[in-house]
Amino acid sequence: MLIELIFIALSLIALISALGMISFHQPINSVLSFIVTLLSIAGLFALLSSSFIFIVQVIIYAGAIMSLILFVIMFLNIKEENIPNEPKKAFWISGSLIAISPFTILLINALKTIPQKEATIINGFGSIEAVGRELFSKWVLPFELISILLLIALLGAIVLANKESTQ
Amino acid sequence: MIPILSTMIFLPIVTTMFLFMTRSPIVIIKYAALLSSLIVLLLSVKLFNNFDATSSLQFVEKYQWIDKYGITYHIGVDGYNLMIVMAIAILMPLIYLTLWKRNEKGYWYNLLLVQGAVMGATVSFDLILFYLFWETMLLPIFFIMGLYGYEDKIYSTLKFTLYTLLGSLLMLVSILYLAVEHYNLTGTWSFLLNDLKAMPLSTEEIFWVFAGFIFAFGIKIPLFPFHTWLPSAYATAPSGAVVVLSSIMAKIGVYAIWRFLFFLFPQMLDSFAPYLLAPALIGLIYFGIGAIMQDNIKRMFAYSSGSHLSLILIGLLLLNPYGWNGSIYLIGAHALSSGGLFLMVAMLYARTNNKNVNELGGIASQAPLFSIFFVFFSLAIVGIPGTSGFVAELLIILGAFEHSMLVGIISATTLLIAMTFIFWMLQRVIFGQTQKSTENFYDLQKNELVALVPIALLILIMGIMPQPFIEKFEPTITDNLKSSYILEAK
Amino acid sequence: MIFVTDYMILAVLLFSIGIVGVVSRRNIIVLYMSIELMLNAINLIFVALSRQYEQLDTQVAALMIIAIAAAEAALFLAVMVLLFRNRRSLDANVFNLLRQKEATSND
Amino acid sequence: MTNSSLLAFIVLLPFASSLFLGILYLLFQNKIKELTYSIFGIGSVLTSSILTLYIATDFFQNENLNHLSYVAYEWLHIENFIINVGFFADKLSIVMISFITVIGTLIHIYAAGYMHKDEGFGKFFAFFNLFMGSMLLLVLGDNPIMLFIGWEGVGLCSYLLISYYHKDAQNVKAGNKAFILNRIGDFGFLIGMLLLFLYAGTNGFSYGALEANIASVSPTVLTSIALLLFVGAMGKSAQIPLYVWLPDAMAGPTPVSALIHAATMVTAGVYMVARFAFIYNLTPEVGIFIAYIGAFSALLAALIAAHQDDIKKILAYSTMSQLGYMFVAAGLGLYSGAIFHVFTHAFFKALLFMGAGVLIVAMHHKQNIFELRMHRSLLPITFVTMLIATLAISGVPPFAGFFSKDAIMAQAFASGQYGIWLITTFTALLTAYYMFRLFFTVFFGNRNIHLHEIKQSMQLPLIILAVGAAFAGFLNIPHFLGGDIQFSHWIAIADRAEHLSVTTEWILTLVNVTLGAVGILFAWKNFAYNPMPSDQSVINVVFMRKFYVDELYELLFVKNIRRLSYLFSTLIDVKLISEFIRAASAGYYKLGILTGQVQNGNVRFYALYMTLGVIGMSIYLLEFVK
Repeated sequence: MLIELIFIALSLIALISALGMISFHQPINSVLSFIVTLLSIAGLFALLSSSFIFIVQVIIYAGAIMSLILFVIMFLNIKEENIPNEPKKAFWISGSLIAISPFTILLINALKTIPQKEATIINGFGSIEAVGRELFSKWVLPFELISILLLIALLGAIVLANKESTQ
Repeated sequence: MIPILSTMIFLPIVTTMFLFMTRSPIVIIKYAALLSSLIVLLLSVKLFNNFDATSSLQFVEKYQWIDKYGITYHIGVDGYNLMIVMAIAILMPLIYLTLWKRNEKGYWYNLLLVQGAVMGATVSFDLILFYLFWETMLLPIFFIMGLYGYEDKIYSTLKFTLYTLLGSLLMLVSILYLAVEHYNLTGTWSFLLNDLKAMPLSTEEIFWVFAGFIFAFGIKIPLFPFHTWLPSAYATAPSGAVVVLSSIMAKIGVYAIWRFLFFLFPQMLDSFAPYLLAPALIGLIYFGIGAIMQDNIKRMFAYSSGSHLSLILIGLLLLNPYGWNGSIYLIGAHALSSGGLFLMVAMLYARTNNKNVNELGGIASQAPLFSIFFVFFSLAIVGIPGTSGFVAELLIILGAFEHSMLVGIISATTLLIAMTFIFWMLQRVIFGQTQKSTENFYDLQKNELVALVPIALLILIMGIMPQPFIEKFEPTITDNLKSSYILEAK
Repeated sequence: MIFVTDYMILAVLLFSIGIVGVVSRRNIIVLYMSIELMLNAINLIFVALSRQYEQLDTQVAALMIIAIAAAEAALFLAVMVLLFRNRRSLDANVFNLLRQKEATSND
Repeated sequence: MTNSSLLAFIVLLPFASSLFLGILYLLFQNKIKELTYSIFGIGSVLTSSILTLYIATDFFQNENLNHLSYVAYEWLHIENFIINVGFFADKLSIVMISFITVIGTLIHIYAAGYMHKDEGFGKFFAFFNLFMGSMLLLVLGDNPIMLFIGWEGVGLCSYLLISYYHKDAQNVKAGNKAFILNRIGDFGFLIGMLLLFLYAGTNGFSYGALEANIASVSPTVLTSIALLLFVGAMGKSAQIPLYVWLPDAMAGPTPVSALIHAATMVTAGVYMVARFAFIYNLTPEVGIFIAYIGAFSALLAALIAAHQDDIKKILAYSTMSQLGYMFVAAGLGLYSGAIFHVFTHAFFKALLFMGAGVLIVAMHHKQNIFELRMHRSLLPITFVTMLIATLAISGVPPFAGFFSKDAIMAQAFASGQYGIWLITTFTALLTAYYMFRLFFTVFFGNRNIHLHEIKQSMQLPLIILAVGAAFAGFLNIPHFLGGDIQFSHWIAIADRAEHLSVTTEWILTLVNVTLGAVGILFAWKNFAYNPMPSDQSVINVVFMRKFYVDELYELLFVKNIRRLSYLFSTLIDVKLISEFIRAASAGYYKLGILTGQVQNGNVRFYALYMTLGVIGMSIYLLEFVK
């Protein structure tokens, strides 16, 4: 019963904060709202008994990436005139929401065909050890490739930043 | 036995490839081009001698090419294309000779390629093979015109290319439709002319397939009113390309109507002929009159060429032996006379840098040899007795009168029309006082003379003794015509 | 009762909101975050699937996506800083260098 | 009978020599002596004429010999259309080629003197021989196609020779005009000929086969064939309305004029009508038409000639006038009379032109008769010979013209065509007037001027021709004068000759002679002493400008064809068809621009398009796929 309550609460928070993220005018508000979304999704991960993903989500996503974005927003010193003026924002958002509904309905209909299974918490499933074993036995090569990708992205970021400084 | 026809097609192409790979200097390219075309000429003479007038298709080479879709390498010569094969083989070496001063490698490569392609298109008996060569012969001309042409070359080249491409795409659609129908009918793929002919199609289907073909051929000829690419293309193109366009390619357009439309839909040609005859008759007069007021000598001959090709087409559409034989003969005759004339126009332009008829003149007193030949070829175009054109025009006009009085009279005006502008042109270009642009006009050089004399002699021989030439193709053509549906229906 | 599919339905809703954000907003930071939201929605589906079939493979995939998101974030921030320095704007409509140029000739 | 292949040689010799001379000229031009050119040029024609006379004697000696024919080779053979390069000579052709070759030879000899020191000497003789060859082919060909080839060849040579002095654009224009008008005639001729083949050629296309088959052709078709063939004759023989080239043809050297006007070319039309007598005998109404055309041409030409000042133009119009007489005869069925007039005319007209040529050379290339005026003792031979020729053309007995012309007018009267008779009789008066106007003006002056040297080769032919002009008429003495019209009997064409009583004939002849004398007296009075050119009154100007026919043709045909050409090539091609295609391509281009707007470079819109696609697919899946 508790799980149900937590699930409903988290999903409501996630949906509302996501809507907030796309609706706020100030980017800083959006970012803060999005952090809430990320955290509630992390909670949902935990409910799905994947503790490692939960930790990674909280630390890397909500923690590292979002704070980086916050930092950059602060750093850029964005003023009101730099923010795009969107007079018809509400119309666009509500219109898009309605327009996208067939897609959503289609997917939900599709999901309903999956066999029902109660989402109880399994101990040990998705623990660091289990995921670690999986990662370093079956998924070694993709893992290494991802690390190279990260390296390349890092270098790319440096090159871009460098270009800017030389101009 | 060497495969004569294949050698005639691929020798120039292989020569080009070899020269291109080895990056030969221009002198070697020139000699190699001349040599290869002379070998082709030699082979063609052998072919003409061995050609048996009584049997139809000869020198056949037939190999499976793409088995899965029944595409066959099938080439051969019969009475219909003999004249064009000979015209190509004779004209190409002479073109090389007169162009001896051009030093652009690309020009020579493309001319060699176009020689192979036109020869291939002329002798193909498989629709896909024909389409392949048909498209291939467009490309070298595109490059020659676009790269080495004169004023406004990009515009004219694009216009020409788009026109012809449009036509040939429609033809491709028609070819594929026929093949698919054949597949549905028999369960095997084939693009052979013999397999696709006389298919049980509905009238409406035939109409559309026919239209696709006629579009391609009509643009190439050109048939009125698909002709507006013609004057600008002729005016722009360098002389080699113009000779190929007018003397060879346009003829292949008419020949293709014969070969493909007549073979594929003998039952329909009879009912479609009047609808094609009308634009051809209009074209005959329209182009002829249009030529009168042209100041640009190349444009003038473009119109003149259009007028004569309309006459060739008329001969074909008359569907009687006189018209057909005259038409085939005119293909050869006009190839020679217009080839000679365009070569001379090129020489004229090389000497004076001027294409405006009004700014030329007095050449007769500066260069008698040049003038004699120029006047001779002009007269050959007009169809003076003693030249090959006269025989052909006589036959076509006779056929036209047999067809009907009206068609006869309109066709006979060809006697008058060509003359009006040719003689006015001669008066302004060759005779009269020397003008600024013709002050330093020098007479024919040795290489030019060597190129022009054979054409002139051939025109004379074909005019004075036509029967030995006509004998070669007359029996098959007359028999074909008689055995076909057309005459039986009458 | 809460079923695993309910998580997935939630994920789909979040994904749709992400799409709406991309399509209807002009602020590039919001655009970026909408894309991240869609990535997260997918992650949620992956993890739910992992729970559904009690296999860990999809969890690893979710991990990879997070790693890619990190790389993306690095690059995005670099690009955004660059763009903002050049144009002093966060408006996505300003950055339209890929648009069709005006016609020059008619032939 | 062994010599029928000689016919081929008669035709081929001039052709071969022409080719040879042409190549020689192109290779060496003036590095060869004129003598070499003359030897080949004259030699070939001389040989031809000797061969001709040799064959002619055969015909004289052998009464039963009606025709010779020789087939060289098959020229064309398609279905029924079997054309041989064959030569055919009956008495008609023999008469024609006799005077063609003989007078042709004389003109060649004359030309060797006239063209002395001309830079194109060799070329001239090449063209000259080609001209002779074409004319001989025209006469000797054994079917209408061969005739047509010669016919066109003659036209072509006239073009080449008229525009011989090609540096002056005017001369080239004259050549063009001659050829174009000839070709208009040929157009009609070709159509007529092909119709003849289609309707009567089933058993072959030689003259004999046609004659045998002609009765099966329906009268309407036959009438149109006869008319169309005559259109060719109008062009070649310079009759109304295609005559305007003839005076302009004087632009060529004088021997050319002599050759065109006397021996060859213009007589081809008359020959053709006589050759197709079997058609014209079946279509007498066309004959009447021809006769009227001839009569009016004769009158018109005489009226114009009486007001011209240029010696060659006067002679040119007199030719046209005499050709009119020939057509009157041919149209009324007196073919032998027409051919006889051709025959006599050849002598005196050649003589007149050559005499004029001598005058022109002697007076340093002046052509106006008032400027040519001199004392007759300066050129005695020319004076005497031209006097004979002038008397002959004026119809003064007993010179050649009298007999031939008188027979024609008698025939007009006898066939009941009094209108034609009146016109021709009046024209006879005019002829005497304008010819003696020329003669008196030129030879009755007092001036003693220094003359250019005249070569012997130019004088000699005059004398020979003068003999012919004086005595040729005796070959065909009419009955009422005690003769037996031997020529007409011998030539054996199917004439429709009408007979008159002897009294009537005497009266008609006396009228003619009297009128001729009146004309001569008029001329004497006005021009023997103190001649004056015509004044500039309106009527005279109209006559001098040839009734403005040239200008009318220019206005009606030339200008309109040029306008039409401009309309076709510039307006329709460029403005209409090309613009239409250009508009199509522009429309295509604009469509491209329009659809290109979608690619606005804004990433959000690309996402939007993608989303729209996804939504569309979703709706499709939800609604239509169950």
